[in-house]
Amino acid sequence: MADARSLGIFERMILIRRFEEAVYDFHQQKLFSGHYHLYIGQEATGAAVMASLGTEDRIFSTHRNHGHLIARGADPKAALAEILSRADGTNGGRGGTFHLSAPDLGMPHTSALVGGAVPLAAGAGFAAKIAKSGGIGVSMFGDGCFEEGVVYETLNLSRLWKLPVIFVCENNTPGAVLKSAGGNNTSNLPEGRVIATPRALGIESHEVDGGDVEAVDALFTDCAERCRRTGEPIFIEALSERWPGNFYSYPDMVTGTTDMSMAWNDAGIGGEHEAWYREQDPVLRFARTLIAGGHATADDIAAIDAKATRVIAEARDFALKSPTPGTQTVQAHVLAGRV
Amino acid sequence: MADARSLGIFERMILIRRFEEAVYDFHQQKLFSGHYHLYIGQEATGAAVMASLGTEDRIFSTHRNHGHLIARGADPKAALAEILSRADGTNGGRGGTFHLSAPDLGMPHTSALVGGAVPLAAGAGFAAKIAKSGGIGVSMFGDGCFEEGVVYETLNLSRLWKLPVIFVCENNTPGAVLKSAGGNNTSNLPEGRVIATPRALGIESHEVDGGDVEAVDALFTDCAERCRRTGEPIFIEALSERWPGNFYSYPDMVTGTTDMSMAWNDAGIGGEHEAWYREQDPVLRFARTLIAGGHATADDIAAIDAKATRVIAEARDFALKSPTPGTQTVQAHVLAGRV
Amino acid sequence: MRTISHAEALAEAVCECMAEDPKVTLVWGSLMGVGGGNEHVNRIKSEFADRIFHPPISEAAICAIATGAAMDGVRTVFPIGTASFMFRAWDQIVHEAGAAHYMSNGRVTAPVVFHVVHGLRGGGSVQHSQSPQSMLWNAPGIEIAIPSCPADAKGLMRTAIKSDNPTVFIDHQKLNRRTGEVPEGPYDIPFGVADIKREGRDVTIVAASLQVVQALEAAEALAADGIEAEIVDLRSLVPLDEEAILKSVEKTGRLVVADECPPRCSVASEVISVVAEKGMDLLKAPPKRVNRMPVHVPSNTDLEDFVGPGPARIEAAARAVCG
Amino acid sequence: MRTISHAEALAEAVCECMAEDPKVTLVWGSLMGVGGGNEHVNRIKSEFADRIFHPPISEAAICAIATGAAMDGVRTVFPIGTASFMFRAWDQIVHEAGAAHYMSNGRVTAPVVFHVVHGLRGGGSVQHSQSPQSMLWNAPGIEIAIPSCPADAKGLMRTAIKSDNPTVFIDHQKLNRRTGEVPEGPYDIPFGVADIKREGRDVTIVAASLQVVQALEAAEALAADGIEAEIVDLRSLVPLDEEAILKSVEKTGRLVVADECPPRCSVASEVISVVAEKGMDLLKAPPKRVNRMPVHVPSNTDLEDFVGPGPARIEAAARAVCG
Ligand SMILES: Cc1ncc(C[n+]2csc(CCOP(=O)(O)OP(=O)(O)O)c2C)c(N)n1
Ligand SMILES: Cc1ncc(C[n+]2csc(CCOP(=O)(O)OP(=O)(O)O)c2C)c(N)n1
Ligand SMILES: [Mg+2]
Ligand SMILES: [Mg+2]
Repeated sequence: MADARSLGIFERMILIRRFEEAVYDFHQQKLFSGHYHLYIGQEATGAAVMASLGTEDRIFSTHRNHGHLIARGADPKAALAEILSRADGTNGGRGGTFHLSAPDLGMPHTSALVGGAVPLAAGAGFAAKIAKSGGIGVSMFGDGCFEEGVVYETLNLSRLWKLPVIFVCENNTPGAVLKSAGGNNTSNLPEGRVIATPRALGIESHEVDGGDVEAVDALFTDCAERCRRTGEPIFIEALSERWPGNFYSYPDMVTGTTDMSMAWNDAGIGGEHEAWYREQDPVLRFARTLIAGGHATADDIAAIDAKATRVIAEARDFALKSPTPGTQTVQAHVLAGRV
Repeated sequence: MADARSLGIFERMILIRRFEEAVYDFHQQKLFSGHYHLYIGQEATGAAVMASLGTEDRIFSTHRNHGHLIARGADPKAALAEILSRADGTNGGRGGTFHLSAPDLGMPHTSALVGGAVPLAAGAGFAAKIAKSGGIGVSMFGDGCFEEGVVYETLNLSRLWKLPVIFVCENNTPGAVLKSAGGNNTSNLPEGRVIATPRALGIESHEVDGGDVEAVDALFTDCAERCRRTGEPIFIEALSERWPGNFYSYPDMVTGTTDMSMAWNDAGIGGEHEAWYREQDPVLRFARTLIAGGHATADDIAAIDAKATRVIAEARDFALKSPTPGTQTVQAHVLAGRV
Repeated sequence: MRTISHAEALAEAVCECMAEDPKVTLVWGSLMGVGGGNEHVNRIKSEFADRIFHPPISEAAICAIATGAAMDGVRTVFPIGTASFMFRAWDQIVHEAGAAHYMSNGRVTAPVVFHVVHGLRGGGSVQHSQSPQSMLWNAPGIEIAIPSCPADAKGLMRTAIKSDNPTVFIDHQKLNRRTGEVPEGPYDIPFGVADIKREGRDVTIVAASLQVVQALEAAEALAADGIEAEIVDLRSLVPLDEEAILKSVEKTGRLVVADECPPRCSVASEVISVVAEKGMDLLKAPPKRVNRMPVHVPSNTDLEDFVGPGPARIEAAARAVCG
Repeated sequence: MRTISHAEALAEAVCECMAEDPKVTLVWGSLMGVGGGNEHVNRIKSEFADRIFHPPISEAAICAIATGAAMDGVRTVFPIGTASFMFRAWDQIVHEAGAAHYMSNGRVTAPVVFHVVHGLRGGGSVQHSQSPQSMLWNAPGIEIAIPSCPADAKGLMRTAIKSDNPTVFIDHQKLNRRTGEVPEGPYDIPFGVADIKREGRDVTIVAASLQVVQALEAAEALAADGIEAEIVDLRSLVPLDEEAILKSVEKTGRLVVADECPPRCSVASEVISVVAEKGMDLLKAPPKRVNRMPVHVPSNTDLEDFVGPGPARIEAAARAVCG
């Protein structure tokens, strides 16, 4: 893995982490209401997947979409403004945390309904097939989607119609990695693995440690190339250790604001979440890998983090300054071309 | 297999065949309109399955329900009257061919929507579990149901909640038996077998030649006993040769009115559908088995057929004489206990 | 002018649009019941084979896949078949297709056409006789076309395919084989423009789909007694031509709405409340709705005819508001 | 009288019914947002553990399984959660649960309760703010309960569970934590009986759910200017208490309907057309509906408040029909 590529991925990962810390802070300050979901703990998967995607590709995300947008290169300013549903937000303040999107970056629509975006991504593959654009559709979704029938239908259809789409199931079930040994690895599939269903439908299927950047990048690069070439769907189950702060509707920053120095100085590491800091946090984990592999020094990492922190600080100011959308336009865009 | 049991099953099979021939004739005479579906070619499965079910069990069927009702012991008079949507029909003339039901026989509701009845049958298992009735739910459904997500959801739920239900998928895809060797055995599942999906969900799954009465009876007897004992769901794929007259919306009696004597006198057998008469027609096939096994003589078979033919003739008269339901009651029973 | 069937007119519209625009695709179940033999069906099958997809029985996924493709400018026509089947995809149609444009603040469009066959078809029974138009009309972001004759069917289908919005195109089983004069060559009929199918001074009958045909029949009987009914064919519900409705009621002072949905929150409820809110003073008598009775549709065709709106009930309602 | 929250009243009703009838089961997502701590929730969890089922994210199958079980007399309460999710089960609710009794000619019943939380919740955005009541009301065979206060919530939930019909019980996110006086001990409130939440001579405001609370607020402001509004809380849509509506309109001669559904084919459309058909002569002025605007619900809460009905818009409409 070339330095530039791996450092690029790492930059996105730390940017996602700092972004999500800002989102959490905004919610604590009651700057936006309702439940919301953070991507902390899954940064390696999103950042590595996006590294192999081009402008002609389309990505569809879920209620846990923030990290996917940042990984794809969306402007944290507009993204954070959308978290606050402000006028300068990615959706003009109409979508909020559930629906961040970036049509200009090939992320046209984000569904907050479980399994809602999976067939839409297959549709992007359908469009690429018709337009012969060379692009592929990518669905980033959670393990819970395997409880929704429409996802099963979509897997079957993508195989039947030969749609160029890659289904990336981010399995963050508590203990997913351990359970992948064979037990129940999603809360509501009593037996087998979510991967058993796409396999049963004859879809090329892989599993990977979603916390291992290099593993995800290597697998996805290969899959993306094959998907473009053959036009056939591929399924990937990315198993990630669930971030201890990921609770059902409201996250809790139990692991605190990330201290990057833990990557090279473990003196302060301990307590209830020691395993998280030492082995599981994908950002710290990749930082250690980069240092160990001689791709970066502790100072390089610190500098990248400082830059990300600065970018997010600017984005916070931007979002907070952005006005609330005017009521006079609230009826616009219900139907295209009609007022 | 005891004589009484096998002869009982055969009686139901020939009764179904004569019933369906009458339905076809009624439609040819334009006595009822709209598309409809016959059970011809699948009699062995329905008749053998019902042989192991008791009063506490519940069976839910589909648009292809006629045979299931007759196999369960419904009165051909009321069933044929319902085909004509007459007042004395099983549903008082409100359901017609799509919705024949027999609540008094544990067949409360028949859905004509693909996959509609599969979760309802699981619900009967749910009720049996709550009421500790010792009964089980049985879903008789077609292979096309594996294209509907709700069926996948139901399989998962039945396993998750441990519901005593047996899913009997009657796979009548053209060439299903041949294709079961490994190829595509349902028109719209590109790979693998429908059985692969329940297996992926960890459900005990079996396949059987749906045209072989003894095989279906042996398997289902065993499964029903185990389902009652363990309360766990079981899946059975019954592969049957598709009757040549089974076309999408309107059947065609291409094989003519069944001539039972073909079971013991093959002199007249030939032509385009020779394979149907010699090997595939489950009624002729079981008649030959009974004779070969010494369970019945040709005369016994002829006598059973004569009786069935007489019963259906009476049912035809009954149905034709039954009045059309009065319009004054058409608004009744939209809501229970309200007029 | 040549005379062709409603279904043929639709096949012609779809064929023309596929020829005009290489991004128009068709999910091929049966094209609104047009058999082979039809030249347009044959042309679609031969010339556009690579843009036809055979559907498994997966309404939800197909509607959403077509929607996702639409976001990338691929316009898919998906004949779902019987309107009832559409309820399997209700979430995908209402929450994804219907919401994409608004949620993106106008940057994304979802030009997809869902074609369904609604209504009392003669033995469709409880689960194959659904009229989904009123439920759909309650959902923002979806255009609804609902023709009553072959000429309108063609022009509206062309508009539906070219529209940048998701459109639900609602046909009636009993219209499919009806024939009518259809102009040669391509033409579009804009949404939101009602058509006065019959002029009259005494009573306004607002209808759509098969109910227009039934209203015309009722109008003949009424005319025999000197009651001249004016028939407003809505042709599209979204957008709605409120002006045409109010203008006619202004002229006649009396209103009947014929609609195959059950009464509660129906198309008839909506039309009547529009008039009550915006034109109550125009009414010389209380308006009347003629809906399918508030029951499921029984399989018995005598009962089916009895519970449906229909010439006799429409006529009786018109007499009542005039008397 | 004791004061408890709307959610607690519901938990109490469910707990009582589970204690009274061993065939009442609960599919346990989160019980209408009642946390642990609550005595009834704890009792349900401990005493009736074998009748609680944890739901996977499979709305369609669960609704149908509960319906199938209901046909055998097992009464399941399934809190689906946000009303939007119900669209995943639209076919199963409308075509199976709602049709079973009619299709069987009255021999089969499907006593099941689907509980949903509708409406503008404060940041629910486009896909989590659905109000499905008008779409549901168009479907025959389903009872619809829609309370506005804790006392009604309890009595209506008990009736829903005991009803032999499928019932959709519609709550509002913003009602869940509101408190109110609730009588001790079990009591049922029959469906089809509206409640006059405020008497008044000048204008009738028909509402349900949170809109009753908003109407009461509007009424205070109106009273300050001597306009006395009468507030008719429908409490159930199926069956509908038409008599109460007409009686009030007869008294006031003026009508406003407040409803969180988008306008087209909404609850407001239905109420207005009932009055237009059966009581037009009672109206001294054209009626007015106050609906959620015909848009999706934006996540920005200022915009959300703006598009919703609400005290200000209800008040303005009342002044308009009175002025
Ligand atoms: C159709 C539907 N049902 C229920 C919900 C409520 N819901 C929101 S997130 C969620 C869990 C999703 O789990 P998973 O797909 O694994 O994603 P994760 O949150 O774990 O990343 C549920 C049930 C929903 N949004 N949509
Ligand atoms: C939800 C739904 N979609 C489509 C249909 C139309 N339809 C009726 S029968 C049928 C084929 C069903 O195939 P299968 O389940 O294998 O049953 P078979 O007719 O072969 O016995 C279809 C698509 C329907 N009834 N319901
Ligand atoms: Mg998950
Ligand atoms: Mg089949």
